[in-house]
Amino acid sequence: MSVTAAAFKPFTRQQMAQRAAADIPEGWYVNLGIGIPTLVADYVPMDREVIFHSENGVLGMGPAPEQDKIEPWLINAGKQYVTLRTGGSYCHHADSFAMIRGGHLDLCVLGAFQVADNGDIANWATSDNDSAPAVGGAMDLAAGARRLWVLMEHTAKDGTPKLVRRCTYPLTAPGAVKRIYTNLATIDVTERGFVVLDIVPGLSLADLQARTEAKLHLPG
Amino acid sequence: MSVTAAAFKPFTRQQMAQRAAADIPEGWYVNLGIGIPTLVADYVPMDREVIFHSENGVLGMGPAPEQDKIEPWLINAGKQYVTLRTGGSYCHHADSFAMIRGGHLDLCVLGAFQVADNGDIANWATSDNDSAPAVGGAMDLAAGARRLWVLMEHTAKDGTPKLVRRCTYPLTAPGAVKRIYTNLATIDVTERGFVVLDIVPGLSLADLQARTEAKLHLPG
Amino acid sequence: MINKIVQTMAETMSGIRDGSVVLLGGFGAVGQPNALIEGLIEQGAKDLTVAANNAGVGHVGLARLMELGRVRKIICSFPRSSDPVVFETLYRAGKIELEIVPQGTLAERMRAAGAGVPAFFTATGVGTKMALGKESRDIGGRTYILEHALKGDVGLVEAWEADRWGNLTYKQAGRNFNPVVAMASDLTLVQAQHIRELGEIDPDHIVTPGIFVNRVLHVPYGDPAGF
Amino acid sequence: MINKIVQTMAETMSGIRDGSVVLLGGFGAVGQPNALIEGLIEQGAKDLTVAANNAGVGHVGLARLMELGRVRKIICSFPRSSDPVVFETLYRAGKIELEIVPQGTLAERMRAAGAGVPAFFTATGVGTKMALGKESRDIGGRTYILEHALKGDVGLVEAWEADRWGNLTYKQAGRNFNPVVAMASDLTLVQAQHIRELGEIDPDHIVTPGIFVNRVLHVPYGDPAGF
Repeated sequence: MSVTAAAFKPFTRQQMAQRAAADIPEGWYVNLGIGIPTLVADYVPMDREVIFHSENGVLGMGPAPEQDKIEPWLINAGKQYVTLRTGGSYCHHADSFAMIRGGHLDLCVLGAFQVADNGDIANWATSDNDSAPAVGGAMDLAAGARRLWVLMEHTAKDGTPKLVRRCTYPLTAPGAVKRIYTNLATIDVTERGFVVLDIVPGLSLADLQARTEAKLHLPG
Repeated sequence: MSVTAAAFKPFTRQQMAQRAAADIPEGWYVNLGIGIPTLVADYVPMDREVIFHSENGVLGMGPAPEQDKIEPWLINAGKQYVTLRTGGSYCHHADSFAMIRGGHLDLCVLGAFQVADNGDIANWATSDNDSAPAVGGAMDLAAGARRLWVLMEHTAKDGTPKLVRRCTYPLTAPGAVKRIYTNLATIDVTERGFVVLDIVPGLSLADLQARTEAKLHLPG
Repeated sequence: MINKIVQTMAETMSGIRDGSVVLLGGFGAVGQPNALIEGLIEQGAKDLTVAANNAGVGHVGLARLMELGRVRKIICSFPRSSDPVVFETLYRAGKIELEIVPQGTLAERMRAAGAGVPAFFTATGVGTKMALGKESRDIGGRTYILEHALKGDVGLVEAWEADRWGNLTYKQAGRNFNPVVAMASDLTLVQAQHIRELGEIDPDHIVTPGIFVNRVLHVPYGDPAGF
Repeated sequence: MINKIVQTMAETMSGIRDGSVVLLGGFGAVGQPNALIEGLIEQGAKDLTVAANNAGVGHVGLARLMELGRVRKIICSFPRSSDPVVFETLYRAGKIELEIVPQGTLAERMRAAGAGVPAFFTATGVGTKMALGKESRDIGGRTYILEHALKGDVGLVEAWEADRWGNLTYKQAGRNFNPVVAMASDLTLVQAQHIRELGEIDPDHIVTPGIFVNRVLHVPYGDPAGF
């Protein structure tokens, strides 16, 4: 890989989350996957009312509580203590997943191992031989939400591209991803394939392409 | 029909309801169909706790209210004002029918036009050409309750038998009825067919058979 | 700030198109969104398919909508109400289609639409006219038929309490079909007896969360008017 | 007088047979019927199939039941908990079967069992390994797979409040799988933090009505112990 190593500073996880948060309008119902996606909530100001959903029957989730205000019965799907915003509500698991599977969530943001330029996502197992892969609610979310965005590093730790022509890991859902926020770029998944919306300052499109297995397009 | 017209007095509707009520043990969850079956509740003493269910999301229904104590929001499936017993609860229609269809009711008591000795019941339409037959919850109840009892007159007004070899009216459910309480007898539906448990005093088995299309058996 | 509470009937009804599938909450006179049905009559959408437990009473509400020739098809479990004159007249004249659905199947088909289940098997109706033309299958030694989800373009709901996020509660038997209508409909319109401040309804007691609700109109009409 | 409240764990657990399918409520440490799981360990039934969201933590509760060799098969969405040592050891040694089910499909399969739906179509898992061996079908232009109801012989539930008819409420996120476990199980056993007089729980606020409950044991253990 002969990449022109231009001077650029990849987005931090916080910046990635901030970037995604900026694209979420008031009034959306949003589920944030475990890991980096969870950070997105920190960058939606409380006066822009976005209603966060957690698989375990919590709708209208607020930020983590202060240490002395923990509610022991109030956790999210990542099993962290959370709060409930004024206007929030509780329901049981089948009702909670009815919200997901019935197409009532405007958006789900997940992490991923791979995303293909046809929108396929692989985020639950890294091998067909994984002894006991843990899927949780990822397949429900990927298949059920009206929009699926992915928040992830642009490449794996060893530099292997994660934006691929075809996923080699077991799929979470086919053709589901609409947008990807990475530490290097924001990319839409369209009928033409990957379309680059913006790139981290200092990185050229060619540089980005070198770190991406599938072909990148420009808008228009 | 050469019937020995012995001296006998058919059970009144109240007596039929009382006879059925006597067979309902404490703790059963019971749905009573519109019409004569509704009377059954009047003969279950309040200290024998039987929990009556109504399709419109009322569990633990009590007797009709006194005129000055009507709750305008509390009706049963027959659209009569009812009360809620201490311990009763409300739910929505899908949850209410989950109780019925999921096999959680110990008993449903329905009226019928015809019952066949294989347990088939016809209680919603009297002709295949009925322009706009009204089925309501009858098919759900007949298919879903653990036991289906029928409470009806032994014959139609013109003397036509209602306990038949095969139903000629459109079915509500096949093979569902377990017991029939009529104004003349109590009859179990078994693998052998109709088995007579008791007959109104003064009427012989031969007399009862003459009013019944399908063959009647004695227990044992 | 999210505010699903609207101030006028015209705003509540805006955007309902001809040819819509409209789901109605209510059972008997209890929990019926009567004001919204009047609003729909006023609004003018036609060629409607209406799903409700009954097919209208007298010459008001749903019956009036049918009488005006605005309903192409009705899906219900019990077309015979205490006074079904409009429906029966139209039906005999071949001017309205009827789909009879067992009451529990009707509720479950709506719930399925809301939960992303396009079709499910049920024992209700097996061996009857309801099974005609439907796929049937033996599962675990019993026979079932396949029923399909019933999705609404528009859902009309009556609630007891509502807040600006669209969270709802219901009163007693007023709950009935309303929560499943709310979850099954793309555009869920609510008439609520009481408007509450956000947070006033206990989060453990909210029956329909606002995610299933689009617009709320305050209609404090009092008790149901009888049957 | 109906009284589903029992006084001893032995009475609560009586009649659970070897080979039973056991459904567990709870998500994380919240709403987990820990006392009942201990009771099941004590009771002795073996060759169990257990359905739960996770496959046990450390060496207590469900993990302990597995460690004792009493679990033939586990059905769950997320076998990897914070400390899944027992499950992973048994699984690698081929001593336990695993069926991975997406979390929403797991909840919906239980709800279906409770509602008399033996099988339903869903989009979750289409185009993935979860679809292998399952019937798939296009309905309305989208592909779905067929999933089957998951019925419990026994269901273990944790509730916040209970009364002698078995009516239940839950606290906050403690609701989770508990209501669907209750409705899906032939024998539903409940541990409740608080026992209320009949009528003390508002009829509009009862989440699981007693029709889905067989026995209630008072276990006022306080707050969940963390994860």
